[in-house]
Amino acid sequence: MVDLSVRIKDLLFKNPVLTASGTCGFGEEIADFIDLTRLGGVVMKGTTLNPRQGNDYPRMAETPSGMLNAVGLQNKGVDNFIQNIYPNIRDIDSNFIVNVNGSTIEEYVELTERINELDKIPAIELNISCPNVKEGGMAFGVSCPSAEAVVRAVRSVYDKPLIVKLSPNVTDISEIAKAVEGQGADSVSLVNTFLGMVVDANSRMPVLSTITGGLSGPAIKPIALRMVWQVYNAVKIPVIGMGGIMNATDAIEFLIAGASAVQVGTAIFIDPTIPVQIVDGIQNYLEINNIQSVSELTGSLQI
Amino acid sequence: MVDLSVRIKDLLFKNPVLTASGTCGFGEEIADFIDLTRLGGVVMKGTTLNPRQGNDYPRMAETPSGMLNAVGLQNKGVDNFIQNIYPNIRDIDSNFIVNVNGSTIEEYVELTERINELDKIPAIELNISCPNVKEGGMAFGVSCPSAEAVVRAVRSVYDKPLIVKLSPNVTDISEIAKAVEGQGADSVSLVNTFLGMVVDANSRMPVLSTITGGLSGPAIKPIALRMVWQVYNAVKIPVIGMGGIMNATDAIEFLIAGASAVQVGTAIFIDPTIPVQIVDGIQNYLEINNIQSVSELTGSLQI
Amino acid sequence: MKKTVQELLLVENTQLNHDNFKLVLQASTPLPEMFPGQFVNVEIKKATEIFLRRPFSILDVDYSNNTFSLLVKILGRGSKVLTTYQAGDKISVIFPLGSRFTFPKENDQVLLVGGGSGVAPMLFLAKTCGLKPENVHVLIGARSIRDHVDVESYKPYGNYYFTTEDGSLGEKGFVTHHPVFSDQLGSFDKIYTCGPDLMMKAVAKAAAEKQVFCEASLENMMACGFGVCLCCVEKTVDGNQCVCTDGPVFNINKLTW
Amino acid sequence: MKKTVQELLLVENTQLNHDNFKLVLQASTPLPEMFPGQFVNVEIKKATEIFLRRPFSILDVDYSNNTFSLLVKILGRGSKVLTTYQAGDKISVIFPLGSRFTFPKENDQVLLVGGGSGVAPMLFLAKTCGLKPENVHVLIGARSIRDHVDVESYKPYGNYYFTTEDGSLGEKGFVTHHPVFSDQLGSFDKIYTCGPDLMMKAVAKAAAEKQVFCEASLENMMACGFGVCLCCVEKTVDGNQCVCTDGPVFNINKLTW
Ligand SMILES: Cc1cc2nc3c(=O)[nH]c(=O)nc-3n(C[C@H](O)[C@H](O)[C@H](O)COP(=O)(O)OP(=O)(O)OC[C@H]3O[C@@H](n4cnc5c(N)ncnc54)[C@H](O)[C@@H]3O)c2cc1C
Ligand SMILES: Cc1cc2nc3c(=O)[nH]c(=O)nc-3n(C[C@H](O)[C@H](O)[C@H](O)COP(=O)(O)OP(=O)(O)OC[C@H]3O[C@@H](n4cnc5c(N)ncnc54)[C@H](O)[C@@H]3O)c2cc1C
Ligand SMILES: Cc1cc2nc3c(=O)[nH]c(=O)nc-3n(C[C@H](O)[C@H](O)[C@H](O)COP(=O)(O)O)c2cc1C
Ligand SMILES: Cc1cc2nc3c(=O)[nH]c(=O)nc-3n(C[C@H](O)[C@H](O)[C@H](O)COP(=O)(O)O)c2cc1C
Ligand code: FES
Ligand code: FES
Repeated sequence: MVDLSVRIKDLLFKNPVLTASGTCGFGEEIADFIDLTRLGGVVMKGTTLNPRQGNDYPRMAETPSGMLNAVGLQNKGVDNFIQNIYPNIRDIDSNFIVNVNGSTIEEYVELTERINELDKIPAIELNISCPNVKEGGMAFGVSCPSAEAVVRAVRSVYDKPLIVKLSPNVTDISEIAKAVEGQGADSVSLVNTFLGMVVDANSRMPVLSTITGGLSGPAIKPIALRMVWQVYNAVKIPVIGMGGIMNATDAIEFLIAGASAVQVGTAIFIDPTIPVQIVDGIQNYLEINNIQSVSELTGSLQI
Repeated sequence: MVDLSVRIKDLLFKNPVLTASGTCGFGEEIADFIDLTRLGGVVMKGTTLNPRQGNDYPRMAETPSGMLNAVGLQNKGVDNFIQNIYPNIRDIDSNFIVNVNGSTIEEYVELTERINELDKIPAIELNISCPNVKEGGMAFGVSCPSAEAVVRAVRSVYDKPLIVKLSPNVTDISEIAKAVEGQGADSVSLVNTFLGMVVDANSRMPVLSTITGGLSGPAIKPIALRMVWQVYNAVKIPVIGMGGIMNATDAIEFLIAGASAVQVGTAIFIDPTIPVQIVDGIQNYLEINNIQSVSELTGSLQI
Repeated sequence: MKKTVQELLLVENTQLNHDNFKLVLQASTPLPEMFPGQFVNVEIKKATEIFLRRPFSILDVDYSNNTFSLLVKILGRGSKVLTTYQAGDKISVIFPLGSRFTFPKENDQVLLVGGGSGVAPMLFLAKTCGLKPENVHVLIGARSIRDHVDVESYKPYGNYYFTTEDGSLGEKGFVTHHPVFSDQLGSFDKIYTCGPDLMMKAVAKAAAEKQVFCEASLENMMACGFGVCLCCVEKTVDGNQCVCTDGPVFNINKLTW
Repeated sequence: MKKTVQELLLVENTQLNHDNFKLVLQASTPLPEMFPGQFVNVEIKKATEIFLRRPFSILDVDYSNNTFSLLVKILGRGSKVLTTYQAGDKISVIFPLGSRFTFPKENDQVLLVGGGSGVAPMLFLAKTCGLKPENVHVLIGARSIRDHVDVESYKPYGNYYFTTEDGSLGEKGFVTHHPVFSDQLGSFDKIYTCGPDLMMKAVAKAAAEKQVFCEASLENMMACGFGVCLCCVEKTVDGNQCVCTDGPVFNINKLTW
């Protein structure tokens, strides 16, 4: 039997396949389609301290091999999460990770403290890269000093594994990765969406209510893969890779380029069974290639 | 009759459709397929002072709705251009623009001076954004001081229209655009390719000999469009937009977002008649929508 | 009703008019119960540059054959390519999705108002709502007779009324100009509508004025169709709600139109 | 020979073995003259995520019907989808592309060595090179008999020899193990080859040793196919050259193998 498990700090994932934040709700929404316990983890919809209505419709536009979204962190706030969601997921045998968002450092810290009280949330993913909110979000993730400031503040109140989610909308993502590693991040996940825009030539208007939105899907895969490889070569903490993963081969490419685990996002919209298919596909690949443990793949790129 | 002509500084283009550097050779290579005089302009293959062999094969990988290339500025050098190419193109009624590349500022300047001697080359496009060369190239285009330095030096020896081609691999492309505008650039063209990577899961090797390459094609269109819009809002000089334009609708979207003219690149590989189809399509759009001049479209986005 | 992703077999593709096609899809296992208003999300693979699935309402179900049908109107790239599929092709479909119309009570008089791609759920509702045919009134609007979809096989389930913008079939004008609508609206117990936004809004406004129960089935653009992307939201009195899970059927009192 | 982009009509798609298909394409206007070694670049639209065209060698031309044929071997996604096209489909093709084999002189004895997807240009060359059949020797290698493409209709134009890796047809082993190659190589005036890299390199090496004229047709990956992208380059004694315009046919003396 091949070993699919991976570790981030002291947290064990039964396999390296997680679902990406904002693309699988709180997990329950896809439970009709797959057995959630087959996943390495579920990164839940971006959560904020207070409820948010998100941006106006239209929030979505299809693009060649991808899509733009401008959801804008619509969620019912942390209290609702604790009361109505957490009880349903706490006993599911997988890692349910909260994607933590704030407009200010104080909000990030306060939200983290709230989540810290929840026994069965084994880790948080600190989102400093949402391109669809006016305040906070990506603004924190595109410069080293601001990224460092959030991570330092959150690290000081949180002892469990802290994953920091990076924005690809930067000149040198490995600099940002090194900066957050320096502040004690246990892992970096990348990439969040690329800032993009779609225009309707007939109406001469932007398609999204917010003008710009975040690009995801296979279109961004080659850029995301390059960034994972650069970050892998720059930091010592494990890298979680994502961006356009549609199948096991894509996922394996990210592992080879340096990811310890991957997240599957937009692919879920096309077929919510893809994450589990990827788990099976990776296992199959390891068996065929006589590789004992998936961790041997990480960074195994021959150059 | 609608007016398709556009002006960059004092240079008149009969229409806003140019072919992009590195995707149409020197124009002659596509003359079987289209009448070159129907084009607003032809931006020729990147030229350097000395001949370059470019990178090793493989230099290309298909990606979802796009491709990576790592040609690395293969060209026979400026002497060959002057002796063997220039005589063939000098009398074709369109604007043949030289894409100028160097590893050092001195090389950029010397090459520009050589091109400056050629009467029938009405403008140059200064490429400070090639991601596929070890020295120079993109390195100049990802920081304001280095971009300013090249443009200042070249500007001091060149009086004709100077177009500066920007890299999208930056945190804030409008900053770079403002910087080169400040040094006297007459126009900016964007975007060059995005740094990307493709891995072969079977061999566990990068597909390209250079590991990373430049991503082009429809995959990048939403990001390129967003950048054109941002730059249009940041500078006063005309913007030439490109990135994944496959048809007239795409081109019109770029004009609406702020481009005064567009370049068609990778689409030529799929169908070399596309640039001319786009000219016709824009004319048709203007007629249907009762717009007198294509310049009215530029920046007409309703927000 | 568990949602599933299944590879279905296209067993029939019939052109109904210049831009409408009826597609019949067959599952290899028994179908779950499916109701008017619900929809399915269809993958369109035989085309470059179509990335997301496309949602289509359920037009009819034949449980004995494990088949259901869709009414596909060519709007853009995806619908166009889908109509070129041929019997024998496999198509990946996620179903059943979304909420259903509230069925009328016995002896209710109901008006069903459909237009454009919104005709399908109206026909399915007429057929399955359980009322006597004389109590079911189906009003269908189209631009012209050539855009009209023949509803012969649904005639046994209700009374049919037509409007066309050019008067080439039925009354000339919009659905709201038809006497069954303009004169008799207050006499209905329930009104159901699906179609272009403007049409639904006009129907909803009139229904609200007459204080008649009214449900509308929305067609907001969707990425996932099963409630995870939060892209399809509609503003409601309870805040933004997902059309794909909280809807597509909404009571008009919930909407902020 | 002006290159053009044309929408061609697929008039025939015949499966030859488990992974080889013959596609016959028809133009609406007279075809330009096309020669062995030349290729065409085919757009494959009926698939998501195939972006670039795919190059295929010309297998045969029928000028009287404005048709030419391709031999398509399923290698990956594009070739697979292409083989699902049906007679009546339209396909955009750029042609004719690339250089041609140097035709032999009268009375030359020639050996044509093909394998895999490289069989097509060898058959076309055998048929059109103008030699008496007895002077034409075609050696075809395959993995097994099931990978073998029937060449019955080309038999009149030459002598055929086969190798398979498992011995299920002809000699067991690689093409280089066949006596016509291993024993008689020096007796040929010209050798032509197209197929997998390893095969071509082995042929080229042996030809070079015997100092026999030898041309190989390369299959480097291409983006454009007509000389503008510079992606298909092969290292030659004159530096990097484009396989799509300087080739695909190269004299082996030019190559740095
Ligand atoms: C719940 C639901 C049920 C539906 N039922 C049916 C049905 O039974 N029959 C039917 O023919 N159609 C139905 N539709 C509409 C159908 O999904 C769209 O016509 C289809 O997605 C268009 O895809 P396309 O690729 O052809 O168009 P595209 O090429 O993607 O788009 C063409 C143009 O239409 C716009 N557009 C695309 N989709 C929508 C949309 N959903 N709402 C508004 N504008 C849109 C695009 O912005 C673009 O401008 C339904 C939609 C929903 C959400
Ligand atoms: C001048 C020329 C003539 C050709 N003639 C024929 C012909 O007559 N019949 C025929 O069946 N094929 C021919 N080929 C090869 C054919 O173009 C490829 O098989 C086809 O492009 C593969 O596309 P795909 O989408 O099926 O494979 P993909 O899914 O794109 O690729 C599958 C795998 O094959 C590799 N690959 C793809 N194309 C090539 C290539 N050209 N060289 C090496 N590796 C590649 C990919 O890297 C990948 O690993 C020719 C190629 C060239 C350049
Ligand atoms: C509709 C949508 C909503 C998203 N919401 C969030 C979010 O709340 N928090 C977050 O960190 N990332 C969010 N993302 C980004 C994804 O988690 C992921 O980083 C990105 O989509 C790239 O991966 P993919 O190409 O596999 O989708 C969202 C993406 C999409 C498409
Ligand atoms: C094969 C290839 C070669 C290129 N060579 C050059 C070049 O020499 N100089 C340059 O400025 N840009 C070069 N580019 C970039 C294009 O000019 C263009 O900026 C980019 O491809 C984006 O546009 P597109 O998506 O329409 O192709 C090249 C692009 C490709 C695909
Ligand atoms: S379409 Fe994704 S939530 Fe409704
Ligand atoms: S394939 Fe583009 S130059 Fe040869």
